Amino acid sequence: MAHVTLLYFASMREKLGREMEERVLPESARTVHDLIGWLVTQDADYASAFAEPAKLRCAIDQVLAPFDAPIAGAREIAFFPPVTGG
Amino acid sequence: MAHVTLLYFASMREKLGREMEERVLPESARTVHDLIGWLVTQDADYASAFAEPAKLRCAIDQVLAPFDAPIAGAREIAFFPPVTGG
Amino acid sequence: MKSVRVQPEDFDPGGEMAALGALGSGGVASFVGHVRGDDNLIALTLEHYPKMTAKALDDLAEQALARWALDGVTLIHRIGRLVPGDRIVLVCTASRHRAAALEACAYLIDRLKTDAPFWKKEEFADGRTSWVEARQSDAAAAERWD
Amino acid sequence: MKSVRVQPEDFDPGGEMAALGALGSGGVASFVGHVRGDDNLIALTLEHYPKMTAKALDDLAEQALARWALDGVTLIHRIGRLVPGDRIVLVCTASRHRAAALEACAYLIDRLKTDAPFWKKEEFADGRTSWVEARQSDAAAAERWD
Repeated sequence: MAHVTLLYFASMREKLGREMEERVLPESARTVHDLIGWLVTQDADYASAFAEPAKLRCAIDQVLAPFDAPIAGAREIAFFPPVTGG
Repeated sequence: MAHVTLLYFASMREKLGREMEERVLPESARTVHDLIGWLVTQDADYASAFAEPAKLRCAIDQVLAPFDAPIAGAREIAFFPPVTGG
Repeated sequence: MKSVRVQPEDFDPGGEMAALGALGSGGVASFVGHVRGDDNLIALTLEHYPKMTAKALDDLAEQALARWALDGVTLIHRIGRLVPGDRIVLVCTASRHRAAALEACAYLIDRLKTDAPFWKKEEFADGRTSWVEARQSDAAAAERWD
Repeated sequence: MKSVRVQPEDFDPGGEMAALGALGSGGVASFVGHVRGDDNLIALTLEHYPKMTAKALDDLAEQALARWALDGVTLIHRIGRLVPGDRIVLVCTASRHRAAALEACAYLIDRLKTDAPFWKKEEFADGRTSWVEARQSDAAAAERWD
């Protein structure tokens, strides 16, 4: 059972109505993809916010990561739309 | 018989010891090349200053021109080394 | 020299260029992005991921320093609410080689647009707000450096 | 907007960039060249061909405006005696498209180095002076735009 901080930015933050939460992840969640699959079973808000994973990006411990990246040992996982700075 | 102003810049000015002169050109001088050929017969200073035409550039009426450019109608012909601004 | 800043305050492009010019490289290139007032936009609010932003910008600066013969790199990105005309971002590079300075600027601004965690929310004169969508052209511009 | 100046006085890169930024394009790129103090150089004196210079710079600005979608171009070149660290030249462009602004800057500085009638004479600490020789690399850089 791994404790992890989940962060949400921009439209993800607004859709979920929160910017961070602490979660205890199930052992079945080995990748970002698994984590999303588990989250969307927790609440309809997640199902809606994660409905289009192709329009989402993820960072594990502040580094951009693909959805098949392993999350073992991660302390902070952030979800957000593609960035639009500059 | 055409009157023309000749201008010299940078090392050409220093080699010739002048920055401008008025000249009446012979009718045989149809191109920049012809003009150089005639000038070098006028004085040893010219022969020395124009000794390496490949290291010279020319502008006719303030526009860069190749040595085979016609000089008919030109009012101002300038000789100088390749430019080094910027 | 490497300087990376994320700040709500405006910055001084001339001062930043002079600081890199003082390194003695000979060439200083820069790019400044301003808020455009298209479509009755009245403001942009820039949100970011604070713990990640400084590291992402620092990584970009290091990549540019590794790829080109640069003596200095400065990256500044503003956050918070900005209005049309305001400066958003500065990229500035110093090099003996003018092409290196200018190419590194192009690289840095292209990559910043896809790799640094900033998001823009637009406010329009009619009260509507919307998050800016990432542009495919920005992804393509970033990929040309791969 | 097009502005071309040849002057002994220093210029203000930040002010020039802000003037182009005020056009509303969104993107402003610039390149500033400084005197380098290599090899015990103590000064550079820039000579030019006054009747030709303004026209040559104006032609370069027009060529850039024709080739890229620019809203503004500023070219400033100093003349006279300059010392290491001094600014010599500024190229500044404004465009909606950052790549256009940066490419046009690269074009303008490359072409300026082969097409504008300026010559540099160097003075060294030991009293020696010499005219700077044109570099083949500058000719090659200019030709890549043909």
